[in-house]
Amino acid sequence: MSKIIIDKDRCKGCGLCIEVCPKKVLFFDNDMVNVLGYHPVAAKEGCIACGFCATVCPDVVFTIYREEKGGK
Amino acid sequence: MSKIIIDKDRCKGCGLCIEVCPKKVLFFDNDMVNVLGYHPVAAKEGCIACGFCATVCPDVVFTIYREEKGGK
Amino acid sequence: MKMEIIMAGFGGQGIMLMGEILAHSAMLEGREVSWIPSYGPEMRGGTANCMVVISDKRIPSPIISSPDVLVAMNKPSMEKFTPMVKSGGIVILNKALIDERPARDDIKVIEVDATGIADELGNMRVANMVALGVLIGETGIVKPETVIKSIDYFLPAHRKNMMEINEKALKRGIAEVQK
Amino acid sequence: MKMEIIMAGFGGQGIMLMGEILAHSAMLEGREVSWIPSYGPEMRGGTANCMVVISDKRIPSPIISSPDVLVAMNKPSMEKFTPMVKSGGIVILNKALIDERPARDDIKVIEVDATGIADELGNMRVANMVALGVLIGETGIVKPETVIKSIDYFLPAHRKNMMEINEKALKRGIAEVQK
Amino acid sequence: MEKVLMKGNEALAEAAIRAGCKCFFGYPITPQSELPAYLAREMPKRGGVFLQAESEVAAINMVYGAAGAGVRVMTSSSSPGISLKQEGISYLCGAELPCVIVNIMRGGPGLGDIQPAQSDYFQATRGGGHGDYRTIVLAPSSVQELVDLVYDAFDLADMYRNPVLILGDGILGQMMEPVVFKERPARQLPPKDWATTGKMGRQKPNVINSLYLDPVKLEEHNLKLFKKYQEIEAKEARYEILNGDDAEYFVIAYGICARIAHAAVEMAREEGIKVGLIRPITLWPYPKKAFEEVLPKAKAFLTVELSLGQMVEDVKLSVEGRAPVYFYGRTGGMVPTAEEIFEEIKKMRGLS
Amino acid sequence: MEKVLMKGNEALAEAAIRAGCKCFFGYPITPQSELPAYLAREMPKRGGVFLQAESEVAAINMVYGAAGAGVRVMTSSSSPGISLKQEGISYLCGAELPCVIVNIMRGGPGLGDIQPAQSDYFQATRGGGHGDYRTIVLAPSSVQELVDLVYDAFDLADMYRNPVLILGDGILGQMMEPVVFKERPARQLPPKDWATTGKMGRQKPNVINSLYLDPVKLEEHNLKLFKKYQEIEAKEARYEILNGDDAEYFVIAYGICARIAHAAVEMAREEGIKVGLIRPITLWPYPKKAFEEVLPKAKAFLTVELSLGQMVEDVKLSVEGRAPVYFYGRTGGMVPTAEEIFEEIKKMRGLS
Amino acid sequence: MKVVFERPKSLQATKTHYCPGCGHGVIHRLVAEVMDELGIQDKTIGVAPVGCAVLAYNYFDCDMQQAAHGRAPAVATGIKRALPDRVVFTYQGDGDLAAIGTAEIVHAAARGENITVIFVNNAIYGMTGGQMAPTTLVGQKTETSPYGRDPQIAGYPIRVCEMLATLDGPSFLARAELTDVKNINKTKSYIKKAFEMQLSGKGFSLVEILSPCPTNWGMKPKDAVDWVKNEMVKVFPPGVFKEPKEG
Amino acid sequence: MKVVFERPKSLQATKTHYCPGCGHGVIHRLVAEVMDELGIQDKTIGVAPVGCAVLAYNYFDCDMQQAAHGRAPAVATGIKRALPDRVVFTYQGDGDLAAIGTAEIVHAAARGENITVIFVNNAIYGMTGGQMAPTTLVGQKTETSPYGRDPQIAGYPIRVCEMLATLDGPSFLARAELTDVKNINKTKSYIKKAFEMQLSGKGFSLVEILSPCPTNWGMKPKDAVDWVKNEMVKVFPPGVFKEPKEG
Ligand SMILES: Cc1ncc(C[n+]2csc(CCOP(=O)(O)OP(=O)(O)O)c2C)c(N)n1
Ligand SMILES: Cc1ncc(C[n+]2csc(CCOP(=O)(O)OP(=O)(O)O)c2C)c(N)n1
Ligand code: SF4
Ligand code: SF4
Ligand code: SF4
Ligand code: SF4
Ligand code: SF4
Ligand code: SF4
Ligand SMILES: [Mg+2]
Ligand SMILES: [Mg+2]
Repeated sequence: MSKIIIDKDRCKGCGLCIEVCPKKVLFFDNDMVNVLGYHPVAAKEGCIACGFCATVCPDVVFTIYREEKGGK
Repeated sequence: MSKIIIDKDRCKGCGLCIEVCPKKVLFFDNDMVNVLGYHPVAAKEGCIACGFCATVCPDVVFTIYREEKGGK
Repeated sequence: MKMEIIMAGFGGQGIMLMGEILAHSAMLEGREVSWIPSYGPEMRGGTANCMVVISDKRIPSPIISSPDVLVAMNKPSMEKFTPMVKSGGIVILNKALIDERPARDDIKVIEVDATGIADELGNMRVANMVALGVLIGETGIVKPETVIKSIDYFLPAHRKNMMEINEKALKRGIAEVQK
Repeated sequence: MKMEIIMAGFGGQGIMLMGEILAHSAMLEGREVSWIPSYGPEMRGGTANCMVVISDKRIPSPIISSPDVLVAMNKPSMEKFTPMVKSGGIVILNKALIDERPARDDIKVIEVDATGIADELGNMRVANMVALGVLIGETGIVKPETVIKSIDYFLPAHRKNMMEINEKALKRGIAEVQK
Repeated sequence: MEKVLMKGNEALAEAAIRAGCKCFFGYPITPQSELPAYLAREMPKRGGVFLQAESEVAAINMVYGAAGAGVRVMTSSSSPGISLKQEGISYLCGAELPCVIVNIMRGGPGLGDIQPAQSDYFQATRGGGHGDYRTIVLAPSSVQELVDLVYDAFDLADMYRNPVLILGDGILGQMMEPVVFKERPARQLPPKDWATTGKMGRQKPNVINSLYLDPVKLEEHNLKLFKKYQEIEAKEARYEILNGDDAEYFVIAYGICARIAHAAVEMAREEGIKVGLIRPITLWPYPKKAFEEVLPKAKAFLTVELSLGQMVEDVKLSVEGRAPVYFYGRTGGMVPTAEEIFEEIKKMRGLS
Repeated sequence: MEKVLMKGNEALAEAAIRAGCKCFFGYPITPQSELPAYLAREMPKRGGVFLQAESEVAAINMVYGAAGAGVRVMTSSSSPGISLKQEGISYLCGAELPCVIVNIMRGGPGLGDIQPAQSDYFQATRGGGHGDYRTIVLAPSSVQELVDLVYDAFDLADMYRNPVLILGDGILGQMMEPVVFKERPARQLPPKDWATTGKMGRQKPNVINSLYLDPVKLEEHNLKLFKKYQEIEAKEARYEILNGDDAEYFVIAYGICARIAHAAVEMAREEGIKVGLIRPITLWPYPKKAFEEVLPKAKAFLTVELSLGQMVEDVKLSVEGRAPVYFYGRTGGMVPTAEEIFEEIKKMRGLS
Repeated sequence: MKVVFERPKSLQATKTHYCPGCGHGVIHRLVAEVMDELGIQDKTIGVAPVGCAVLAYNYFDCDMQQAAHGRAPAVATGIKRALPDRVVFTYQGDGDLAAIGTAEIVHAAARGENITVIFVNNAIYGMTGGQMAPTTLVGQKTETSPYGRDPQIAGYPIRVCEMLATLDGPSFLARAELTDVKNINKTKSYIKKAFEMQLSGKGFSLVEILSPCPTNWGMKPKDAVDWVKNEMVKVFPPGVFKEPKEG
Repeated sequence: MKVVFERPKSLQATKTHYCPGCGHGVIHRLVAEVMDELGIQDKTIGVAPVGCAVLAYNYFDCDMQQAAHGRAPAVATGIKRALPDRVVFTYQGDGDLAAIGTAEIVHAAARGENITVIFVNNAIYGMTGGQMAPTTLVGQKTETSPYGRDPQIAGYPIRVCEMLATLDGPSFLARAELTDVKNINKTKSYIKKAFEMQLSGKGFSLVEILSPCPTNWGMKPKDAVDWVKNEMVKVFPPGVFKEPKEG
């Protein structure tokens, strides 16, 4: 299980995260315009918490958690 | 036969020419002080017009001629 | 005759060009004109506005403190500039992006769905021409033919295909106030 | 009491140091002093001179237009500065390098073979101390003991072996005017 | 002649090309960017040189080289960049090289902002660089005047072998007004026989230089420059007076500020206040004569600047205590409204 | 206390170390070379930093960094080098950073020569850089005063968070006079809690900056600076008046020139001319008060400078037409004699 | 739950003014992450340039100085000499570092000044609206090379890492590309290495980062990233250009 | 009789102000000889630096400009752009070129500016009385490194040829030593090559010459020459660093 939090008001709609997501769970929420005037990114189910989106995002929009299993 | 002309008033007495002369014909004329206040260089007999002195002299003190022999 | 106009909106709405076209048309009709841009303190994004003065005489100051006409293409612009409009002046609002009306009753407010009309014509970017149409339709400050000449003047060679839609947008704007 | 002294010669003759030592001695004896150097327009070579003022009171200007005393260590210096010397003033000449006498009769001219004496003592470079000896011998402006202290002050540690010859030169200079 | 609607920065660039400017060297800075961008497009097409230098320091020294080579040359920048050029400007003056330097001023000090300002007046008129020198400083207040003064700038530079500064601000640079590029009769200018173009058969080499190791020579050189400056002061001061006939109060302002002041003066006259406007066109030489003209009737002066008070010193030096001199300024990129100035005019009347 | 005979440049360097200067950044130039050479020898021994920068531009920006880090820091140069520092000085003022800048002036403009001059007065007092700013300018006229003012310079800089300029010339830098390094009671100075030293547990980061993109903010900042400048003007102007009691004529001169003028004044008094001397010690703030003191009796003023007339403007701005102001100057490294100035004093008396 | 990603503590929560898809945002985050990981936030002083990153002083949560255009290395030198036990870094664009600031960066490097330089190479002057930079590629169109950079007139791009690698002062010089996850991670590892050099007193370190400027290149963010990958790396090969010998 | 040696025509008869044994005198003569041999005296414009060679404008018999300290390459650029068919050279010292003028030389080189640079490296600031230069050797004592240049404080010498060789602009870069007859002749051949590059429009050329400064090194002229040969060449290896590929 993982959790991805999107700080929508920081998103500038560059779309880099959408490109990079291996699970293709990210998309533009065209129903919403954020304070910066962009359609921000939103996530469908299926995120594996790989962190790729956060790595490429220039605007620190994501916070990502993963359920810790077992010892590690 | 060769001819070497020394423009004594330009000489600053650095001695570089004396060092380099293969024939050791150059020396400081200690009897004379030139307009710049130095003992200028003078030449004894025996110059072979190799031009070394002129090459190393920083003050363009020398003019050197060589007798042209034959064709060349 | 002297008319002072402020045009304002988001960067990207073609505010500057709208002002340039108006100033240019007025110049073609023999008037003195001036146009100054102002970009907010932000380097990019944010609001953009320009000031156009049209006069029969030498224009002392190109800077406007009380405009005769305001064209507000979005809400922040309306809020910022409406209080400055001269009593008896005109405010043209882009209804599509402004959900309020200014709280003054000493001015004439014209609402027009510039963005909507432009969208309808096939390109949201010509909303500025719709608004300009309203302005000239309402004030008669320059002739439509002259404005069309000016649009042509400003359109770069590789954009001449945009001529028609711009002309249409302008005429729709004029029609809005003459209907 | 106020005495204005110009010292001049070739670069390399120790002109600056001579002036510094004099100024320093006078300071040690409780006087106000100033010393200013001047290097000709040439960056190197050429003439060098310095101006020393010694006074009982605050010194208004360290710049001298009419010296009481001139020490000229070579001919160009004599030619340049002699005309400036006050009437009744003193000119000390390094006879070894100056083959003329100044054409003024309102000043006292002291000729001394400073370079020759220095050479005799074993180092031409102490000609400056010979000349300084003449100056203090003639004017009594500072005591010889003080000058010796000052020489010591200025000699860097690795040159202390030069102390003796400098002292000798100074004394020979004093003797020259007291003989 | 055709009227075109142009931005100040672009009109300036076009005028420079028409005035025969062959080389432009500059370094990017806001708010003058339209000027180099225009020249980057036009110069290659019209046989001129546009070169973006690695810095303002390099740019001004490229100007030195090209000016020394005898061609008409220009550079432009904005406040911080102009500060960096000060050594170069001092050299240009010392070596008597003609060139045109544009400063589209912005708010300072330091990085400040990119909004219009007039706070480089001291730097421009007093010499921000070292030594006794002067640059001619022109202060247009409309796009048309900008264009006209560009021609004059190149001519004055060549006539006096001296750098000419055009002092504008962000508004002037970016505003659009109609302009006409008038053809101008060629001026009679001295030949550039001093330029280093290669000896090309000339007997003696030409040398461009500001070093005089002998202070006697350097003083002579300075006195020669000084004489030139006096001649410029006598001949080249320019100004415009509005309502000079009857005004008892005067606003003094230049550049864009003069435009706003003009509007304020009109407001004041509508209320019957006898106020006029002195608009210096040359900031150096400062048009002291304008003050002599109006002083017999003038009761007070109000200097208005986009600064905390710089030109006001020249006003005081011109008035010499013969009438009170007031000051009103906005700074850091803020621009006064005509209403604000009108209020100050009323205050001045109240006080005098 | 021990008296030592020292060159001005070296005494300045020693005084800086004693005043707690921790860092020196400079670039070689004549005639101030003894100053960095002294610090290159002494700083490493006494726990300070001596660093030769790659240029004057780099040096002034190193000063910015170190001043922002909260230490006492100094740089020195001579005229052309100071011109290159103008952008940096404007930044230092904008960011309100305390530091000491030494200018041992030489003849200009351009490369000029290496002889003494005072022709950077405008640059120093009017701001050679861009924007509305001021630097405090101190003008010592003896080696002892040089030393004493170095302590003051660092204190004033810290007190007002502003650069302080020490303006000297080749003579002052190279002349030797006896000096005493007096121990000074520690001044109460504001803590440097604004310095960027690393947050070290502090909540908010400290920021050194001169950028205010919003002109409203930049104007506020400028007005804050302006208030500070007004406070400095009110409190810190310094001068010396000689013969203030009875003089009817005044010579105004600073630095080395004041020394020569002093000699000339003594000559004139010997001939019974009632002449005095005003010696500004701060050039900015300019000691206008000195003029108010003497104006009731003063018949005329003579400004003497090693320039073609720069400080004379401040004299005129102080006198405001209430008495004639004359000028005598030598330039390009030439220095007037006391006799020359004496002649000018006689002329002044003749004219007034 | 384990945190996979969150805003580093050395980065302020403020929104940035950067354009959508601009590389500056990513680089800011990487630097802040490194500060966090090395635990140096409290003793670090950063130097902001003049360029799009001028407001970096609002974004990093450490003490900051804003330097004059191109002079960040000199400013950093002043700070580091005054406070040798603090960590000092500059953050500079290609106009700032490789044009007006050439002398300052070369000499900071030659001195082996113990500072870290983050060098953002986007082949353009971003802040002033897209003029040619010293790193602009041959043929690239900009505001001041409207017909494409012509080497006959405007010369060739400068390779900063290669140039500085000829000096003895630098301890670590590397070039990275901000193109994909792998390379972003590599960029971060270089940045970390660079700061570690400073912490161990080895002298000057610099990381050059090829970074997209979608706005002034007139490209979509994704296309800009591709342009870095396809065009810029040809002229500016990524890699390590200098590092201390082991042992 | 055949002339073996005489003063080149492009050199004025004026005596120079250089110290005894100073390398500047030799280098002046070599440049003048090359001007004569290439027949370009009449179309050449030289740029004098600020440094001991500042008065070069009195010595070369061609048109000359005196540039501000370090800015000779910018001045030369201005001249060359204004008059592209003339020959333009700068003559610069190591303080002038490698310290204050770093940006100007790097960018003239990067632009491939079609000028020739004569770079006199004497590891010291001659004119101002012997301060440390960017090329001062580690351990070398100068006025501003009185205890010997300490790399921990003052960094390492800059190798200009190596640094500029990383750029695409230069056509010819070489370093020579002014030590003996052979090397003086080689120096001249490099200078000639450099001017030929310019004449054939190949772009930027520079010859660095290791040159003695007996005065500020505090050595006899002969010892100074030996110091060049024994110490300087170790740090600054002579040779050609860049030349056009044949064909
Ligand atoms: C002295 C000076 N010159 C010029 C400028 C204008 N200027 C601001 S940012 C900049 C260049 C920005 O480009 P770069 O360094 O590449 O940073 P980027 O914006 O691309 O990140 C310039 C030239 C200035 N502020 N100061
Ligand atoms: C702007 C500026 N800074 C400093 C100086 C002082 N200065 C004159 S020559 C020189 C350096 C000379 O050294 P170099 O270039 O190596 O030439 P050299 O004398 O050794 O031949 C310096 C720093 C100056 N004239 N102008
Ligand atoms: S963490 Fe990975 S899987 Fe989840 S949204 Fe981001 S890129 Fe997609
Ligand atoms: S990368 Fe970040 S800013 Fe860009 S679209 Fe995704 S969440 Fe938004
Ligand atoms: S030409 Fe040769 S042989 Fe003759 S003096 Fe000179 S070095 Fe000696
Ligand atoms: S090399 Fe020249 S200057 Fe030196 S001693 Fe010989 S002749 Fe004289
Ligand atoms: S202009 Fe370019 S570098 Fe600047 S913020 Fe926008 S994308 Fe980034
Ligand atoms: S100081 Fe050195 S470089 Fe200068 S002239 Fe003398 S020997 Fe030559
Ligand atoms: Mg960039
Ligand atoms: Mg050198």
